Amino acid sequence: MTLQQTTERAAAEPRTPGRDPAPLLPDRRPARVLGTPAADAVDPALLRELHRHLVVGRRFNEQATALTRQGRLAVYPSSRGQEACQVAAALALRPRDWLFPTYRDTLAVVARGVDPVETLTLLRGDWHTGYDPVEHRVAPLCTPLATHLPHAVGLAHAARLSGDDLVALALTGDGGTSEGDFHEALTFAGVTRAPVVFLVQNNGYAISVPLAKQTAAPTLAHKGVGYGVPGVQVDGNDVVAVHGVLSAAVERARSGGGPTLVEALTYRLDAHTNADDAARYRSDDEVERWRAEDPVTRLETHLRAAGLLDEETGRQALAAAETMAADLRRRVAEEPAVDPMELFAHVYATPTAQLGEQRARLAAELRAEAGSR
Amino acid sequence: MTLQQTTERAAAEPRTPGRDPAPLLPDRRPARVLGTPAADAVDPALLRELHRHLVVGRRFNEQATALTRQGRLAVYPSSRGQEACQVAAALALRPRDWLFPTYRDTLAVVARGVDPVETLTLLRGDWHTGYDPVEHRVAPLCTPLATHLPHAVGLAHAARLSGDDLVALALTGDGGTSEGDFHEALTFAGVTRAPVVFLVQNNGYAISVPLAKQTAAPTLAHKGVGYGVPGVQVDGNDVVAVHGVLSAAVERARSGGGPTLVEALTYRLDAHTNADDAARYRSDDEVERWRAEDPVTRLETHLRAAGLLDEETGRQALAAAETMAADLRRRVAEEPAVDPMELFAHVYATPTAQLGEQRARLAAELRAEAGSR
Amino acid sequence: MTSRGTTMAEALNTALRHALRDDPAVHVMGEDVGTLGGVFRITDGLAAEFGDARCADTPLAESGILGTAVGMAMYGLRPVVEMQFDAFAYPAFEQLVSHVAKMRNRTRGRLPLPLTIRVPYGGGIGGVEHHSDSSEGYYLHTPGLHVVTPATVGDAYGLLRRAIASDDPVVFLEPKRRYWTKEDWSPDGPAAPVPPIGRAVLRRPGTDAVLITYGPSLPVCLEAADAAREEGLDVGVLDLRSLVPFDDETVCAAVRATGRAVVVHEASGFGGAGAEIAARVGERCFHHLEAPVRRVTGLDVPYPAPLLERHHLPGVDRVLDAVRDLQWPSATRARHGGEPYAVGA
Amino acid sequence: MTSRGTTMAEALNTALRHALRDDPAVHVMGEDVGTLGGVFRITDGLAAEFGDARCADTPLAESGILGTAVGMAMYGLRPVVEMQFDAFAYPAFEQLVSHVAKMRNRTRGRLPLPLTIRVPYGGGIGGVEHHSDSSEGYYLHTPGLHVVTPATVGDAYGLLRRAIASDDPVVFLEPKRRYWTKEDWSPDGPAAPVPPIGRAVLRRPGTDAVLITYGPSLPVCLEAADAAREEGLDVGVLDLRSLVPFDDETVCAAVRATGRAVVVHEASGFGGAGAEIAARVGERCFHHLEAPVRRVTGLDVPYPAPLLERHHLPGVDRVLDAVRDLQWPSATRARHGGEPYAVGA
Ligand SMILES: Cc1ncc(C[n+]2csc(CCOP(=O)(O)OP(=O)(O)O)c2C)c(N)n1
Ligand SMILES: Cc1ncc(C[n+]2csc(CCOP(=O)(O)OP(=O)(O)O)c2C)c(N)n1
Ligand SMILES: [Mg+2]
Ligand SMILES: [Mg+2]
Repeated sequence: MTLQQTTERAAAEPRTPGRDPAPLLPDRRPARVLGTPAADAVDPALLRELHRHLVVGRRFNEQATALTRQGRLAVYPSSRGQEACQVAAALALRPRDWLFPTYRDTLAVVARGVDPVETLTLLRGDWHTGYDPVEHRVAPLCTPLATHLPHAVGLAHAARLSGDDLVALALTGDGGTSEGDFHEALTFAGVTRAPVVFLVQNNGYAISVPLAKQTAAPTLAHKGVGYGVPGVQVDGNDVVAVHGVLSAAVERARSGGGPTLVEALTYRLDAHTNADDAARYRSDDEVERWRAEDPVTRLETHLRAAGLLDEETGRQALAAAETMAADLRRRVAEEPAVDPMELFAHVYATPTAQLGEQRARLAAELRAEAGSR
Repeated sequence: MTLQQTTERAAAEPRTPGRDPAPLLPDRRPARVLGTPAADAVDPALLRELHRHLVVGRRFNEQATALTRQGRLAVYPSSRGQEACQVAAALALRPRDWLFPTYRDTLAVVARGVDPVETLTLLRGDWHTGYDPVEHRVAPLCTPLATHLPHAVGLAHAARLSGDDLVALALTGDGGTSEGDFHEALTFAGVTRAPVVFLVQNNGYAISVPLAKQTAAPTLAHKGVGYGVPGVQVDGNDVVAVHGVLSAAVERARSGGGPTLVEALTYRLDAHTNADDAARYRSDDEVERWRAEDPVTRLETHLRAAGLLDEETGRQALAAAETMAADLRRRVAEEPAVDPMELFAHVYATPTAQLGEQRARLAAELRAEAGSR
Repeated sequence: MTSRGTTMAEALNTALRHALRDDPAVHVMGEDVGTLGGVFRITDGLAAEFGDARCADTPLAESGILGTAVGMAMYGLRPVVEMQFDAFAYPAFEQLVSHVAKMRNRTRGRLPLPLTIRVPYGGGIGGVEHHSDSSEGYYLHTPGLHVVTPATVGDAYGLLRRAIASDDPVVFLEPKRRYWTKEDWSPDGPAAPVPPIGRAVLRRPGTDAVLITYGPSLPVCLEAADAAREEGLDVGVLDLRSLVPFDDETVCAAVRATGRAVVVHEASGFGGAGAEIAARVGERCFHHLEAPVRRVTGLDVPYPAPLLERHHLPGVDRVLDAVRDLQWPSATRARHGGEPYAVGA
Repeated sequence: MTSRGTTMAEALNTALRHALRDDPAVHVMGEDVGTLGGVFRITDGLAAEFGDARCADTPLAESGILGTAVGMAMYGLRPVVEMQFDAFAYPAFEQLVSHVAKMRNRTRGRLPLPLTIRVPYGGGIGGVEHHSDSSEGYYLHTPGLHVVTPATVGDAYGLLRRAIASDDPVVFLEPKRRYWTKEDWSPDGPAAPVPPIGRAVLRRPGTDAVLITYGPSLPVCLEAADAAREEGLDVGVLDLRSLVPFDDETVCAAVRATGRAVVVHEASGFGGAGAEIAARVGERCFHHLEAPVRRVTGLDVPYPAPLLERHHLPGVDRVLDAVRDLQWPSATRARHGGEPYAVGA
């Protein structure tokens, strides 16, 4: 007997009548605005703001990478090429919302208003998290992949339970979607209908591993249906589209509409980090093809065509970028202040007696060291 | 701007052209055979074999539960009501295939030909796994939920790499699909296209937690698309349908067609285990509604209508069930033989010196104990 | 132990009820904790009384449960997570080690996590595999976590209240085979309040040696001390109550007073809590020791099937043997002599 | 260390190459191990030479990687899994503890798992958080696993070959900060073959005290021994090479010969490997000890940021201080006296 035969069915009613999957499935093509008639309807002020952030963001990526070459940063996972996602993520949120970034999302954190130097603390090596997560409503840059996604769900859920209408936006890469924590976070989000939005920046690679070795899913946005979470795909190098999709998802979540899974198709133009050798796993050709889709250029092309990018606006954006970069260079050049005694300060609310002993021992060592200098 | 606007798109080509999701999505209704015209086309010999296994299986569940009341088994997670899934899973496989059961799937293991008493070792308490997994090609009954699913993928993948055309069939409950290991197993299966079939016995509850608190997915079969794995839903109390769907999936896997995720809609008529109090979380009404869908009765109704269940056949099936039950009662009544020295035998290929010391110590204790008796 | 009285399960239930009542930030969550009241009924009635948002059934995904609780704690709630059994907390290990234990530290104290993770642990209940692990060794080696385990009904209540009120994450290990032990205790009774987490307590004084233990092994040690008394040895019993913070002061005082110590726990010996205890005692009380610190622990084998577990668990006889082996002056020296070595170590 | 010679990374790469060449059952798998050759290049060139089925890039899911490898081993292959960094093995903890460690035992020896799990571990490379954990304490407390860690280039090759050939699951901990250390070793050289897993080796004899260590701390101990020599103390250095099985014989012989021991490792002290070592030595060598066994370990804090890690890690000075504290007869007694206590313990 074959499967064919068994699919004939008479009065069979499904025993667990499911919801309609259709609204959960992504459209056949990723959402785009730039280069479509919809672009003309977008508020010019928003376009200029996005543009300024893109220009500053690009400069931030370049400056941070340069700082690794000078040994001022230990490592930098650049988001060059992904600036549209970074900027859109930050700008889609209101001040009371929370952002949950990964190690690659320093730019989103900066665009949200966190001091760039504090954002780079992790990569500079003076401490783990440099900024105050509560003040900025930005979770620590997360390194263990996908582990911050359930945090975003929990925070959003807690806020909702408390009658607080904030939204959590959690970022992950394409590789991160394979981790069990992605699955569990989406499962919890679907069940609790927490006000959380997941943005997958699908840059095609997890370090060296291309998407085709990562998953056989039609698209990453298709993963949503398995959790009852709508999946949306967007052109990740079209900053207006990403901003629009995310803003809609964020406001939907805020108004009780539940979570959304957004997949943005993008590309990192730099290597995984400055320590990586991308030539081992991808061709110059491929990089060139994606350079042609540069998110900064694409917005500028539109702005010019629409007559929205006069010389003065362009100059101002570049000037803001240079000011940021100069400030970064200057401040990162200073030796970061570290205090070895801080090692013991934040392990527990009150240090244990054991830590007290260890602290005293280290203090003695440091005194001895100072004395022998 | 709204999401609406952004979905207008001009020449946008998706950057990662995905596969067509349509063939991966389950049909709107679960597959059924009994009560449909397709039932008439099924080989009567197969129907009689399924029937005999169902009758024996039902008896097995009842007998095992009775043994817990007599204190002969420490615990028994009954599959009463789920016998169609259990039997179909075992019979869909060829001898060289592998079965990966959970704690609830003792009956599938017995139906595959493993000695019932050896199958119950875990629940009787003399050791963990009682049967030889390699001889029977049945993995140990797995308790940590979903953790055996990647094992099935790995074994199937290894076989395929070795040019061996066996298939692995892995069983899980509805609750188990929320675990990260489910996600990771399906991800690996999709990418490797390993010859593995996943059967989710959706009995509506994970202990006390109903499916609606477990996931917001339209159906569990919809989870497949997120992994590029086709999802199929089947009426889990229709043994012919489950057998048909599984056989088709198994043979598709064998012939290089890749993995399948099958969701069978069923119900456990007993409590989670004999230690559980199901009245705390479900109504008698609900149980009654499902009793009306009893898989044994449903096949018998069909067989009778089709004139395939004469008195003799029915008698023989019952006799086989009684023989099995009597054998089980008799053998489980014997005190199981345990050897404390075996504690040290299988920790490593060669016991460490430390284990040698501990072994000697225990031997001395046992000698002292024997001496003082 | 009387047939009247309160069980540890009831005391824990009461502690949760009072915590939910006293602080709206407290949220209980886990598998089957709502409608069912938990497989051990520790959360019985809480969902009915406080609603299913305050005592919530979660999907079956431990990493997701703990990760979601982390996010809730980041928002300012005080989640109390139930892991259904010891071994089923392992899927949440990464969340525990890489986030729960480190969040306060990573953020320079700006994101403390007031989280309690309740884990029924240990054996002796005839459970099938994966239902009887003693996992405290993993947790106590993870800086940033407090690791607490009550051994009495009163402590179960008091320490759980302390854990939930703590601004640090606490792994709260409940000795599951003690759940149904009754003691003469009531939450309204005049019992002495339980001191802050981190203090051990001498359950029984003794001048000749001290048994250092915690959680499920306390009754075993008390019984062994009784038996030793019959052999003419006055053996004290120390209940650690918390492994982190560790109460060096009380432990060292007890060891120095007697010069002889045996550490007793169910977990496998190699690299277990007993190793740390013996090592610390060796470091800090070296010149007071009359004999090596002995360990009586579970064997270094995977937790055995029910019919074999009694050979694995430290029982009264093994503790007594270890006491006899503490190199007594020949008058009191017991029958077992020779090179000292530990069962399960 | 010469600028010519072989690095530990190269030796590990050669071991994998030879294992793949000699046994078709061997399969290397993990994140980025194929095309990229691993983030530390330990698998460099293997996919090109043996094909991407024998050296396979996997999806990014550590529990899935290890779980899949378990299934492959059940079929009869010999998977060699790479975990990209120490902390990224935690998602696989449940698979490791509940299956890898137990499968042989659960099945009465019928399903042994010949699996090697390579984990680059430890600090000292200026890594961001979660990239410098010393996780051996979790593994060694899990019966059923072997836990091996090479400290030299020759051992890296020899022990990895032994691990892959073993019918038991081996957690193979690679001291990542030693990856680029060159030594005068070649796979074709006349070097003595590495003995079976489970044997410690005295890297340097010494009559006054012994430093017991492993993996990344070996060079620190050797340097400390040199420095101690200048202070007139003849200190030996013992490299454990494997934590499970533990070589009591060699350890006890070294301790008994000197009466003084210091245990050195990077992991946090509380409940770490050093606790077990100190406890065992205390139990087995009690009457030979002239001073308490001292531990010099990482602090009991989450692994610090790069600019602070030197204060966390056991350095030469701390080891030397501990040696000086070993209650020498007054002639050789060093400046630091007082009640003994351990850094990081
Ligand atoms: C749990 C875990 N496993 C492994 C790693 C090591 N690692 C860091 S980044 C990375 C690739 C991530 O790829 P993706 O999610 O696509 O993000 P991208 O780097 O492309 O932004 C890996 C494997 C990690 N950080 N966490
Ligand atoms: C990792 C893990 N977490 C929790 C448990 C405890 N537990 C045993 S069965 C069960 C419910 C499983 O539900 P489901 O997957 O639907 O299977 P069913 O029992 O209904 O057959 C739970 C929570 C477990 N065995 N493993
Ligand atoms: Mg990526
Ligand atoms: Mg179920």
